[in-house]
Amino acid sequence: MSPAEKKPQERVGVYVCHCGTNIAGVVNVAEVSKWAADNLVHEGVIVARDYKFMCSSLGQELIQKDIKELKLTRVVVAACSPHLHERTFRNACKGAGLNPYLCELVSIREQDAWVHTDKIAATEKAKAIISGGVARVIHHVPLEPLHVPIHPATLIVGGGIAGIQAALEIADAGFPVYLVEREPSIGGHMAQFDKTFPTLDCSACILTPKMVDVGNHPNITMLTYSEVQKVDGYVGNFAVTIKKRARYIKTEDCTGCGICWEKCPKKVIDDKFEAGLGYRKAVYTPFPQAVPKYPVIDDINCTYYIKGTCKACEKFCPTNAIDFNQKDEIITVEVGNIILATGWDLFDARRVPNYGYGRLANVFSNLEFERLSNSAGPTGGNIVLRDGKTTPKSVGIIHCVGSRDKNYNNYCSAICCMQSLKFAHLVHEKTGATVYNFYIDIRTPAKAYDEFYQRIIEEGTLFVRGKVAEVTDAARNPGEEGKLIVQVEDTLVGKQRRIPVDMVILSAGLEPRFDSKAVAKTFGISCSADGWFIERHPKLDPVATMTEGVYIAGCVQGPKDIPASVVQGAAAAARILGRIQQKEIALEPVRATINEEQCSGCRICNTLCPFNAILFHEDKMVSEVNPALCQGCGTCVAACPAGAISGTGFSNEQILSQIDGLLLLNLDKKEAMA
Amino acid sequence: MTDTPETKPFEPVIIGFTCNWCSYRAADMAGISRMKYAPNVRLIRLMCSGRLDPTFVFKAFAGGADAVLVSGCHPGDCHYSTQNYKAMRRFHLMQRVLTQMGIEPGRTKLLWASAAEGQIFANEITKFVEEVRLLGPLNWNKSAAPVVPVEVPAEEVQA
Amino acid sequence: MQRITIDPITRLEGHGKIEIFLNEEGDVANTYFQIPELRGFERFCVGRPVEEMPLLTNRICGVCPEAHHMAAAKAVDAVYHVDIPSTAKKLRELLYMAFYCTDHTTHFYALGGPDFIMGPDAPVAERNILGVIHKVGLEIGGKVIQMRKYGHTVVEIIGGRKVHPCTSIPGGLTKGITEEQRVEIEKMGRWAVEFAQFSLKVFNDIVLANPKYVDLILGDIYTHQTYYMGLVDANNKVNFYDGKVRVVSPDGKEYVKYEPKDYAANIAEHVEPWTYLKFPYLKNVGWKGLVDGPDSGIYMATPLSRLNASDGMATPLAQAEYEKFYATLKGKPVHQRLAIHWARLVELLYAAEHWVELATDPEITSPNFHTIPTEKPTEGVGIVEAPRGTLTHHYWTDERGVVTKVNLIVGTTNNYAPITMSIKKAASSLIKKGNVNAGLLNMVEMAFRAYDPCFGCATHSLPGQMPLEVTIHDAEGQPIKVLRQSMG
Amino acid sequence: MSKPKFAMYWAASCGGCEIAVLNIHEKILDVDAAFDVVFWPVAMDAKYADVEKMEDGEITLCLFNGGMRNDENEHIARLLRKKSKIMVSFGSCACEGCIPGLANFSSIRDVVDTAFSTITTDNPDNIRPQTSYTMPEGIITIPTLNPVLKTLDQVVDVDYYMPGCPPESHQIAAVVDLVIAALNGKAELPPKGATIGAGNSTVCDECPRTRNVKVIKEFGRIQLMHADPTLCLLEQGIPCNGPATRSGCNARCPSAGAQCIGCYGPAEGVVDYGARLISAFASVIDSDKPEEIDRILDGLVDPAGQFYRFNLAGSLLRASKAAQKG
Repeated sequence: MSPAEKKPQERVGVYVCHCGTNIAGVVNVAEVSKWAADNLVHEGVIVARDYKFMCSSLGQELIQKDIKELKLTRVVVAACSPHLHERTFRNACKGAGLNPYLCELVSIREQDAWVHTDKIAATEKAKAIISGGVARVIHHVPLEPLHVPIHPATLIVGGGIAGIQAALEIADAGFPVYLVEREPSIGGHMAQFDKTFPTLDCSACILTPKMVDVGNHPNITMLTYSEVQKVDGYVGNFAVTIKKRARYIKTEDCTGCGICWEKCPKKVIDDKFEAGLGYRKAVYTPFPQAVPKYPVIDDINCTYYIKGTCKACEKFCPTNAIDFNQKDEIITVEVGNIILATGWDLFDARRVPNYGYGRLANVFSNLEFERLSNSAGPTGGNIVLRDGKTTPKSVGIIHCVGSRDKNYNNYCSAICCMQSLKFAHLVHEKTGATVYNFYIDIRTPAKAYDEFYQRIIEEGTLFVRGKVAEVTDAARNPGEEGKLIVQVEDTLVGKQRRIPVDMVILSAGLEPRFDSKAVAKTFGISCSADGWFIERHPKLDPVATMTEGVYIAGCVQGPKDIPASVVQGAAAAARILGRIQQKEIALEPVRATINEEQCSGCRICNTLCPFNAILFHEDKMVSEVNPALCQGCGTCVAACPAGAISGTGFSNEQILSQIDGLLLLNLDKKEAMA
Repeated sequence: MTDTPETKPFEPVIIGFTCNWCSYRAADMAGISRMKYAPNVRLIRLMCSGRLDPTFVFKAFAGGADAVLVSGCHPGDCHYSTQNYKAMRRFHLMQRVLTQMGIEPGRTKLLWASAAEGQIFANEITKFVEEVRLLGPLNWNKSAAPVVPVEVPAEEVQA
Repeated sequence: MQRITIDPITRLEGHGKIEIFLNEEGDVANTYFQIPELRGFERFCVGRPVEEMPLLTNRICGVCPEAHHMAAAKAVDAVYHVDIPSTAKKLRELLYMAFYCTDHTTHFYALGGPDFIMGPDAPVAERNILGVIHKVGLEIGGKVIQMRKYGHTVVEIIGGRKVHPCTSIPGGLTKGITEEQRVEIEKMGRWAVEFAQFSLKVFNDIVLANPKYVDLILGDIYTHQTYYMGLVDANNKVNFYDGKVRVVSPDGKEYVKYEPKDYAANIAEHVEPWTYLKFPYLKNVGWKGLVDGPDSGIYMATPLSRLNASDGMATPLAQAEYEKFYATLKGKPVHQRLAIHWARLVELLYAAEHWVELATDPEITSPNFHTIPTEKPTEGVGIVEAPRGTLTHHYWTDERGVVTKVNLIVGTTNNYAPITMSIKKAASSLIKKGNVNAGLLNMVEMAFRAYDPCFGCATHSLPGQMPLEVTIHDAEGQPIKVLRQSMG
Repeated sequence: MSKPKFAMYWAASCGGCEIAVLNIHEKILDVDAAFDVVFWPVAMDAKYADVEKMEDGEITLCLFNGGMRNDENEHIARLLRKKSKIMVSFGSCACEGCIPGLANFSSIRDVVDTAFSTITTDNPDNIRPQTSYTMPEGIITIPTLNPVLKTLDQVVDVDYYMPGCPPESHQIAAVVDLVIAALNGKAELPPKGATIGAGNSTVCDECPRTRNVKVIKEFGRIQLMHADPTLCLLEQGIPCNGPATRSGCNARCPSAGAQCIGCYGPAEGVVDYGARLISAFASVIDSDKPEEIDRILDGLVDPAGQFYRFNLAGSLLRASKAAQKG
């Protein structure tokens, strides 16, 4: 009961490219174009030419001349891959007044001439490929790109260095930014660090000014202690729902004087900023330079919320800025673009039991060490053992903890080598202890990095090449008593070694945020199997995603150091600024559409769209595709049991006809009809 | 259905469906690196393996193709997040139906190939062509096979 | 040798074809009645989930899909070894009674009726439903349409659809009925009883009151001494939906009574190379060719057979008619084929009475209409009485309940042999010395139509017109004479 | 002046279509009033000779039901096509092969062999029907079966399609009204090749059951559960063909608690009915793991039968030239 085959009378031109000898060397192009002219007449082919370089301006003019003089309504170019020159030939057609989408580029180079040696077979295949292209192009329809306006505001999620950089770039350019941060203060991991490699300048010193700029910037609305709950809309027109958690502080009145946390009787172990090494109060700011300056009351630990009494902070607050009745607040903001800079979580070294972290007191994580060595940290910058006083005489630093390890994460965390070298230096500098670096490979691939490595070697740090098998306190001889013994195979000398040290620092790797998959879903983007967000193109488009208007920057895209994160923050900002300047954006018109009359509302398609582009209207009992959200993958088109969904650019007619063409069934329709 | 005389060897005709982001680019990669493979496959570009409608495969077989290749991004790496999983589910069901229709499972192949895997793409095609060559032309007489073998044991006569 | 081709007679699966050969004397040498169609359900039901059989086998016949639906439903219950709730059984039977009323009505008024009401020698143009209506008055036409409507309405309420019901599944039904529906069904049932009585009165007044017709019925042309088959309940009363298959010999004695599952031990099907249809016969009597008598395994399965094979009807009014039937036709069994028409009306009354019984059963609206099967599916036989004869479905499945083998012995098929005999007998007794006239056609047609044939369970012709064309060929096979009856 | 001529014929079918036409009850009188019924085996004398004598196109409206099982079916189809102005492919058998089309899963030889080797068949010499057989009195013949059952439009050109097994009587009545109106210039006939007497959407459109998004974790068998009478059957795992089956029947089966088996065929413009269901069902299977997908699919014991129950003869694969050769 197939519908009567449509027999259009289009005027088709076929253009076969020699590509110098790239194609002509294997495919008999002259024969192919003659064949097309002779055998595809009934399909509407009125001219077929071959030319040395179709993509050259002369080649393009050849096509344009025919379009004008022969009144061509369709063009098929047989040359290289569409990924190379589709745009070229589409523009050529456009130039001659033919809708660019009425041009089909079929590949007889990458898919034929370059991969086959048998010239006859290759020539025959070229004919089939062109026949397919002709059969298909007849069913092409003129398409116009979709234009949507761009809202000038931008949402940036994550107030780490990448997010901060992006926010400042956009704000400085004069456009509004909403910066959402889950923690009470922006700053991210960088704020926890002591020194930064390879320059060893103080992390806080370079970060704080930027944080202050953000805090004071007229174009930036900071939404700290907040989380994005829902994202509706599409590129240019997102509506973002944000939950502002109650701080219990009237920010308009608070001066950030600090009396409240001075007076607060409740001490809480600070396992976030101080990595569990220090304490904070129940009312607190994460760190002195926090932006915004005003604190939050941690209602889990606050005595008032537990016992119903205390209110010390309220009593002593000079400006009555405490408000115990504050409630969470839900706000919605309109933005045109979104940058995700949600960063990373530290690999939990407890997962590697044989390294003893959490079991052996003097095994530290890299973040713990950053705090230890930070002059603003719990020990005032003194590198001491867990007891808080003893200075280690020997320290072992283990690289690649949880990274480059098929039991945990296969990838390299990128920063650990340089970080470990930095640790080695800091230990030396502050304690003069002997330092061992246990590494698999040392990777120093950036400006001034390897010089830093050489410097550390000169400082006398000892390097042992080999994956550490175990860290234990089980002494085998008196020399090992009271020490941590690092059991390792030194692959350079090829023997097992047991190295006793006082302190072990684990360079734990970087991991995607625990909730990265959920976040990806909220924003309709995809994450790789291990949880890092997927960029549009790994090389050529590292900050955009497959979802128009959603960008990624910093470690959310994969492990990287501070400079790289800053670069991505700036890059994402630049991309968005370009968009905002244009005021509107043209989207590829490859889209799915649902014929409402034919849709029965069976709801098969509803769950299939990863971009949430399909919505169901309960009232009319039909589904609808939002063209701006649709990415044109065509999955719903293929799935619709009623055949009610059609996909422009890759319609059933186009593909089914191309199949006929490739099988040369279109040469004689009467024959082909079953 | 191509009836090939005994004289020249049977050259299967295979229709291949590729996804715009991975396997089609893998084919480009194979070309750019001048890898050689059998000329029996004719490719169709879809935006995503998720666009693959079983109708396309049936159309190809009905039109005389001896085999059909379906290819897309590796599971987990779909350019559109998860659509290649839908392609996988369809492929599994489709193959069951084709078998009942009398078309050997060996005539359809599901191939995951990333944009970088030109070599894999080329090798798999050559391999597939040889496998199909062994199966021979699609033979409908032979393939009109019963879904469940009809056995008539004598003892069943007493109901 | 002369040859007479009756082609086409009315369409029976493609269309049936009668070949009559005359010898040199111009008398009938032999006749062949061919069935040219085969659809192959036994083959393509293999591989299907067994629960689909009531839906697939429906499509064997669009005139009596209800019969196939029921036989299949009972077979799939058996395959799963499941006892269905009594409500489900009663609902199925209720649907079936309504169907019987529709079907018997259609046949009597549109097909068989005209022969008597108008008379076998009435002009062809009048010998159809319209003629009947003119003769007995317009309101009867309305009643016939009303009866068909009511029947189909009940089929739709319980079976989900007017044609090809869809609600029977292994273990019962997919739905029950509401009290409102029950009330409506009962109302229609009571009307049906009156209609059935009215129909018997019509038969009484027009046929039995007319000696000419009675002679015709009792005449030898239409008589065969065969075995008779029918489904009976525990008391040997006629039952359409359930019970055992009982066969009586030409002398009226019980020859055998068997459980549905034992059908294969009792029935066999003879094959002839010149037709696509098989000839069922009593296995243990044997196939002796197309001849009647106690030594020939040929049996008949029709309304008359069911009456012959039973000891009476299960409802009072019908029982009375049953007794009158045998009293009038002097003894039991009745061998005269034309009596099938009368028997059909007795059954019509029974179906209508039972319809009311079931519609007023307290259980009928219970929500307990399905039992989930728990046993492993294996094999099962389902037998019901289709209006045109005993209908047998037999399925084998694998452990998933997927059909691996199917055997079907379809209603009318039972009567292939007797019909063939009747045709031959009618032809032989009417064609003498090569003298063929239009009367022959009516007579052959009547012999034929009495069975209400629905070959390969296709459908039968309406109304009253059996299209016949007879070409007489000479020895060289050149047509020398064409006789034809048409609506003119 | 003479009335327009009406014909109705059945090829390989069950007669349900005729019954459906009779079930338009009093409307049948309109047909009788508006048309001169010249050929309708179920209702009157049917002689091919009469039809052969007619002028080409003399029959105004021909409702043709039944599939092309043998050469005689095809012969009559061609004859009626020639003689008819409007040829309607009437009912599932003519449109897409219907249940008898399932025979196309096997070779015709297989079909005949099975029929003549059942356990009750007494066939010691393993006889098969002969299309031409010599009896002592002379040669008698029967038609030759086709290798595959074909749909009407695989044999002759068809003007309209009217789906359904059988078409619903209320739809038939509507079409009768339309044609009569058109003949009196009071209405427009749809374009050639159109499907008439049915909706443009699918059964779900008319189904009273409540629907949510589809996620299939398990396929079930209707007899092995007490299905919720108000919830979408497919969501309960019962393979219901409603989503892909053309609307127009008022969702009779789902309304009666049974799954849609697809007798109204594919929706407008669909090339292959089964492919639609394969794609739809598979797409919403709730797993990304090949082994688990296979386990879930094992719940569909007869996929091809499920998806091509009525449509096999009309399907891309079994309608292909290649298949019909075999």
